Amino acid sequence: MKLVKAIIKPFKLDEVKDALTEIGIQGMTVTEVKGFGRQKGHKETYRGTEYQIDFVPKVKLELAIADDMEEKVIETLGKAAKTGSIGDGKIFISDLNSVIRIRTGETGDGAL
Amino acid sequence: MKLVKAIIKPFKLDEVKDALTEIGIQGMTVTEVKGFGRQKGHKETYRGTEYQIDFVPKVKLELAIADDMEEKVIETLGKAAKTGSIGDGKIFISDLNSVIRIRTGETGDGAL
Amino acid sequence: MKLVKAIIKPFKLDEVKDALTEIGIQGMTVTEVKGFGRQKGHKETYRGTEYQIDFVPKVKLELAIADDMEEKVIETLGKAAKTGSIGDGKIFISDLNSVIRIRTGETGDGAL
Amino acid sequence: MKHSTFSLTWLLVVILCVLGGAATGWAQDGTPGAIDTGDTAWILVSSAFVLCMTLPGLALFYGGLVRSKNILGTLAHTAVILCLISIVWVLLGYSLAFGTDVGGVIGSLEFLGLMGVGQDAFPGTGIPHLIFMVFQLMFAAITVALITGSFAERMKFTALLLFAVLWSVLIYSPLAHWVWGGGWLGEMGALDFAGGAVVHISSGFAALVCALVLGQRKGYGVESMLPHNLPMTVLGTGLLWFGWFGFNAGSALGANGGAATAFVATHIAACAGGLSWMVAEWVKTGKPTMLGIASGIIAGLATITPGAGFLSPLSALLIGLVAGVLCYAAVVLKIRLGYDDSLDVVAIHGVGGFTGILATGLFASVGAQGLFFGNPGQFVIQVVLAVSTLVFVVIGTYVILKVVDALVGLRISPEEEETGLDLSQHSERAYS
Amino acid sequence: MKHSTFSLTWLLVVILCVLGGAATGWAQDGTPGAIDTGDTAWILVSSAFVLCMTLPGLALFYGGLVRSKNILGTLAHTAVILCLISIVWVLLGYSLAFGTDVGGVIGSLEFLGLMGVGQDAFPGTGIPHLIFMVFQLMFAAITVALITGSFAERMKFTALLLFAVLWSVLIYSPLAHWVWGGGWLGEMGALDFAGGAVVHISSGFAALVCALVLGQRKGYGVESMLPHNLPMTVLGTGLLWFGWFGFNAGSALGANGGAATAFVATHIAACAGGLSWMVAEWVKTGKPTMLGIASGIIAGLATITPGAGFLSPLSALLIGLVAGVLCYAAVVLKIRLGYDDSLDVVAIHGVGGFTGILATGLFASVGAQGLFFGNPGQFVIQVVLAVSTLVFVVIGTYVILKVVDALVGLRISPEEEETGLDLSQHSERAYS
Amino acid sequence: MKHSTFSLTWLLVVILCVLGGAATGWAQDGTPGAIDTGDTAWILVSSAFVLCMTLPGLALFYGGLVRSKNILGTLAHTAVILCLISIVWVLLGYSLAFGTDVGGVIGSLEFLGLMGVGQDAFPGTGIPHLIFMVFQLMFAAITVALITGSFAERMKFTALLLFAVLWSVLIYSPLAHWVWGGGWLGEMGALDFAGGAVVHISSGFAALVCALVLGQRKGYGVESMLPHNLPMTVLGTGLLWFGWFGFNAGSALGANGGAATAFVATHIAACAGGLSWMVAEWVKTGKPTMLGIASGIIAGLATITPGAGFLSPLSALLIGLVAGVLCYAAVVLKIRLGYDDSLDVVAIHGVGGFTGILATGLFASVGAQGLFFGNPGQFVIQVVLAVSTLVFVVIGTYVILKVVDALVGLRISPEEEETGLDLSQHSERAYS
Ligand SMILES: Nc1ncnc2c1ncn2[C@@H]1O[C@H](COP(=O)(O)OP(=O)(O)O)[C@@H](O)[C@H]1O
Ligand SMILES: Nc1ncnc2c1ncn2[C@@H]1O[C@H](COP(=O)(O)OP(=O)(O)O)[C@@H](O)[C@H]1O
Ligand SMILES: Nc1ncnc2c1ncn2[C@@H]1O[C@H](COP(=O)(O)OP(=O)(O)O)[C@@H](O)[C@H]1O
Repeated sequence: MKLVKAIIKPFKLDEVKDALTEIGIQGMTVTEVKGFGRQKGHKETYRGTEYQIDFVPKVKLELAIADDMEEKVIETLGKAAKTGSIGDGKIFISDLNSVIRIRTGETGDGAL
Repeated sequence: MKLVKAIIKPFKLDEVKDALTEIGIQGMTVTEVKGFGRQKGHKETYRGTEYQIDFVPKVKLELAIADDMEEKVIETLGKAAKTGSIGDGKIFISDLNSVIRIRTGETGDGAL
Repeated sequence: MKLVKAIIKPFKLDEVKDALTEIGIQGMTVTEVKGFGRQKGHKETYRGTEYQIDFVPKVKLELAIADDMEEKVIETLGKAAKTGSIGDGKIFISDLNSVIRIRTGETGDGAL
Repeated sequence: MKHSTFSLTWLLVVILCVLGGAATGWAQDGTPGAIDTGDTAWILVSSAFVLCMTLPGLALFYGGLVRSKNILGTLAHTAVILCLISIVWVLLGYSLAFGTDVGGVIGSLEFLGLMGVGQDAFPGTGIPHLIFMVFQLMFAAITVALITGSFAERMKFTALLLFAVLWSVLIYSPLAHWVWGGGWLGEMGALDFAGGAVVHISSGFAALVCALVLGQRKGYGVESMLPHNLPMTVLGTGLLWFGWFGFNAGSALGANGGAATAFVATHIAACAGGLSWMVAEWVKTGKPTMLGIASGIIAGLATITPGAGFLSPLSALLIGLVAGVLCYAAVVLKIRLGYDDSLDVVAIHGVGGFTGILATGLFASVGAQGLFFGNPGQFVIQVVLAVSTLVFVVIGTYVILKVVDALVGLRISPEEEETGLDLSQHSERAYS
Repeated sequence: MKHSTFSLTWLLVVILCVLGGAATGWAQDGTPGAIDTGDTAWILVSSAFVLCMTLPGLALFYGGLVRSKNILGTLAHTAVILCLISIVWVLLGYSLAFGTDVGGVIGSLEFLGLMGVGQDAFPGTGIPHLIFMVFQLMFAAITVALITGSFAERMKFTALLLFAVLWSVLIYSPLAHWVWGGGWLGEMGALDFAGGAVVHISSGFAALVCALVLGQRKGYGVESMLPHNLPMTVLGTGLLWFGWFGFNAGSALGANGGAATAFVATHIAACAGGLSWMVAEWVKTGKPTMLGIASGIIAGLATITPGAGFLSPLSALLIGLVAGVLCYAAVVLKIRLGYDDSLDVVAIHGVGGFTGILATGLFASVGAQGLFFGNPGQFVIQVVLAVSTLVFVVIGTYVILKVVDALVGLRISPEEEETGLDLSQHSERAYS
Repeated sequence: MKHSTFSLTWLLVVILCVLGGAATGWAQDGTPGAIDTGDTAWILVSSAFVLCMTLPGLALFYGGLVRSKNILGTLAHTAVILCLISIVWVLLGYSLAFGTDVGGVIGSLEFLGLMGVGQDAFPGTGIPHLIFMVFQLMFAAITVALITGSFAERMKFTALLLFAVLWSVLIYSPLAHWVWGGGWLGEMGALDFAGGAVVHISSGFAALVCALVLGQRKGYGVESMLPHNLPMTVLGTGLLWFGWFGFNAGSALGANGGAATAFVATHIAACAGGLSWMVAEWVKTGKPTMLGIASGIIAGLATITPGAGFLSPLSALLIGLVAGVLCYAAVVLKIRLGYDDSLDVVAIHGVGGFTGILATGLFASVGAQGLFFGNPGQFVIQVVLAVSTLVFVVIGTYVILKVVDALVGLRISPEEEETGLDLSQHSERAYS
């Protein structure tokens, strides 16, 4: 099994979720994060001082998937999350040894 | 070493933490996340419109553990986090190459 | 490629970010987390009751890096995040199969 | 649609005319009495101040103390009670409380639907009857709202509505009549300047019964139930304090020396209560807390309420100091006893009101005399006032709760409790 | 620097003297008239209350409903309008509205820069002219601020400033003159106690035009645009309600029976509106919501405004009940029609104000008679008032928006909209 | 326990009687004087308004600007000062300020514990002495609270308590006496309508000394110290503005033309200050900010305070415009100079108050004349007033801080500062 992590733009979340659901993904976990990268941050003013804020709000998706879904997930996710402008984010893939569904104790692909 | 991630119900956090402490786990890291899965979300009403919210509040635990603790941790965690109803969450296990304790520079199991 | 996760003290974030930027790291993702470990939490009082709070606010950094950066990153990160007092945090390293930049579809080290 | 609405309202008007006997009574109530513009200005303002105490004041004070999943439900308790009890008061409650006395126990139905309540001066004052009515209305509303703190985070919304209406009509109106409306307690000479018994003992001990009958919140004593937003509670405290000047000094029913005395006593007791609770907590737990200061302020205010117009500044100081320590002790005691009065209505309003009624019997020195100023009889009367209020309220509240439980059930289900009031009762989330 | 500042201000003084003809007019306006301290106290307070309605009241009511990236921009709309329109009113607007009538349509320039507006009693009242002026100023400010709810989350800040000034001078001042300043509508006998037409129809239908001209927010109907902080909106509701007593009962311009009538009607309608909106929503969607109660309260308040001083309590009850249901229906209708009146200004203030003006023509019974009390002519006048206000406002607002669009552009760019007003317009973030 | 409490309080009463000479003085102070109900209503309200300025107003204004780990500590500063200084004022401070003048420098001890302060009219007014006292009390409390902004996020709680008491007794009371209580500055003809010197110069320059003596916050200039909740600050701004009408127009001590003049000047200056700060910032940094508008409003209010009752509307406009720009410039200057006046008390209250005192000497035209209205002597007096206040406050504050430092230490430890006031001083967290 694989663990796919994707950092995406927050307003793309619903679109990505729907696209993934369509290809059969039934579960994922979402975290609000701050990203640092090529995309510029913004300036903030506070009583005469200006601050440069480098971090940009992003959303992180984590999906555990079966090995054979990898390609499809990456393609779908990449397409749905893309706007073409800087800061669209990344997808990271790594191996997952095992998965357990807490409720039933099931393991393996059936637990996803 | 292994990295154990668990997505659990938020109100189970204390119970799970206590159970893990009892079997000798001395550290973990906790993140508030939103889960999407089989567990239904809820409806929200806003001045005459209804919204279906698919995401459910969850808590993510991350534990770096020595290899020989894997089974015990999974069992303990699974037991403490279980309510038996849908949405109890998952446990994901993957390999960890190394761990460093920042304060001392220690590595390996001793750094956990 | 490697995925480096570091749990650090929140007020060290800017220093760590600057140190990493200096050695050529161009991207990272940051999450606010709560840590449980050797560092004691604090007491809270609420109308005559005292609560022991075990969780301490921490910040989690995630960096995908090329293999040859591993040592340098660990050293730099470890140095910048260190205060020498308990609770400085940990660095976890694991393997990353692949990385994709959503905007361009690039993969591999070029996508970092 | 417009058309049918109008026919309907027209029909309703006719019905109301028949019901009321003289629907235009309000427009006709003759030449205005001797209205004093200064007194009227002050009671207009005071009425608005008491509104501000209730919403947003009390709503936020309570709201900050609950968990974030219950904040809207908690705000809704106060908001809906304010709306509902106001209407009940207009239609029925005011007449029961302030209609011509019937046998010392209840008011007549003469003011049903505010018939005959107009712009003329209310007897013995320089303010229009309507303003007297609406000032009293605000008291009726906040008293019921105060109780909600005891069953926070677990009461069914429908049960709340039913409970509020029954309690207001069956407990509050009679009580207000007994003390202020010409009933037996007032006739006996009982002193309750702005509602130590009518408002605070009554809500405080109703709260005790509610906490006992509804039982603890799921997870009480196990899960952490720390407040979700203490600055919100501090904001509520400030607005309560601000509004309380209308509550207490407004109870002089004019902008006069009595109002001045009450205003000063109110302020001093609030400050003293805040300080003494803070110190008591500091001594006991090693730290002074912001919530302790806020709680002490409210304790001081509740405790001074019945005596505000009768007390010298230094007596108010003493009473405030006692209030802070005593109410804090009551909170600590609650934890030992184990009942879940979630937001400490008993400890603050019940204990504070009770203490204040007795203290008035001891320290009254302005326009009335207490025991320490040579009038032991007053203290005895005050004991009767406090005890009879308490007994009446405890029994009455218990019966009402049992009726409501039988009719619609009091508590939400454990799953709903876990989800929180906001989503389970209102399909709303507070923050996003 | 100090020195040059002083020379500069000195220069300005001279300029102002020349401009104003008699710069010391304020200091010289003779022996004070018959000031009544009670009336004055009440209108001083009422003026402050209306400020409180606007900032923080309305600002927070609206602020809680937007997404967190737009909260400061939304607060800034109300805050800057309050500042800006106050100054415009002092320099020009008051004179246009309340200067000696010129042809039934506009006031003279006699009070330019408040020349001649001093401590003497305002004719027909016991309050200083300055206080009358500042009470009216608060109305002028809040009316413009109300409109901002319709174009929330997408208006350019510069466009807002320009729009506000033009709208206030070209729409509000004439309208206030027509109804209250000696203009044709007032002369015709139109009843608008505290601003059902001048404030609510005008802002409500200006809001409609704004929503249509600016168009929907980016992502409207697709993305979730749930409120970021409903407790903030509840707090705003409470402060609006509190302040509304000054708005309505203050419009009696004295602490008298009329103020009492208005105060009571205001309170009852707020409560009734809160309950009836809640019930309507409960029936339709299965849950009563906190925001529904809050919205109904505001609907009741807006609707009772024009009749507050002329209505019996039971008429107010009826009108409040109708208001809650009708305004809720208007919100539901809006969703079907698809225009993006972001915070429902049309449904609450437009529909509420319109309904209230007509209802006054039906139910007036205190100091004036409506259709149901034997005076059908009044209803006709009220229809003229409502319709002519609506027509004037719709056309005028449309023209002003087109001018502003041509000059500076109305909307921020899509990227700025995505970023939010706070960072794009103000380089600030609300929370960190 | 009940029993022993009573014996104890009884004992205290006796002690107080002995101490006070005539403990029942309050109840006995003879036949009431010529109380005017309208004036009394207004000052009752004004007193409550000033409370609202302080808590929740100022507390939230400051609270929103600190980091979230310090919010409760910041609120607690204002709350505890309000409680503590009120009691100090009642026991001692009022007498020092308003007791019969002793040598032009201090009041006698005749009003110790409010002995002899009763329901009779305060000389020269139509309001009860008690109300005059409590109105002044609110000023005493807020002045000390204002200072806390300069040492936010780093002062020890015990040090705060000690500092507040000493400063109030040794600085505020004498100063109030000098200007308002029959002391040398007032006798000289100094004009300070509502506290430009007594309140704003004093707190503003005390703040400067505090900032210098305590030193910068840990991480100042390195870490971001952005406000944690700007909507909270906007809410505070609104409540400050609202309450300021009581502060300034209440200082007329009656509901009269003077109050009207002050009310209007106050409002205009607030608006003008908000706009001019906004424009100044817009010009300098390219963006108008919400915090800039809010800060400018407060700057306008602080600056107009000393002249409010003496100024024409257009003078108020000018002064407000100057205030916004000047105070903004002072903030920018502070950043260059590098001292850490955390919430800009110096730039807003110090600079504003100083400017206002001088401006009063230039522009006074209602009931007094300034330089521009033919009375250059007044300007000289105002310079004396401003400078002597400043010198007295700077020296006094420095000495007090040194004493407090020696006794309990001024600052929390660096670790505590990192943890934040809330957990380190109060064992509480604001949000969960
Ligand atoms: N090496 C990295 N490790 C972890 N996260 C990264 C890395 N590089 C980028 N990110 C994340 O991806 C986001 C987008 O990256 P950025 O460089 O701004 O634009 P782009 O994705 O278009 O290359 C960043 O905000 C950050 O959250
Ligand atoms: N494939 C997945 N990848 C990542 N997280 C998942 C996945 N499936 C489920 N989750 C997480 O687990 C939570 C519980 O899953 P759900 O399907 O609702 O119930 P259950 O755990 O009983 O199967 C989800 O809310 C989500 O956070
Ligand atoms: N085994 C672990 N797995 C995951 N996170 C851990 C683990 N041990 C510690 N941490 C994280 O590291 C933080 C610091 O650890 P702690 O034991 O307090 O001090 P130190 O880093 O000095 O050993 C913890 O708050 C927690 O977030």
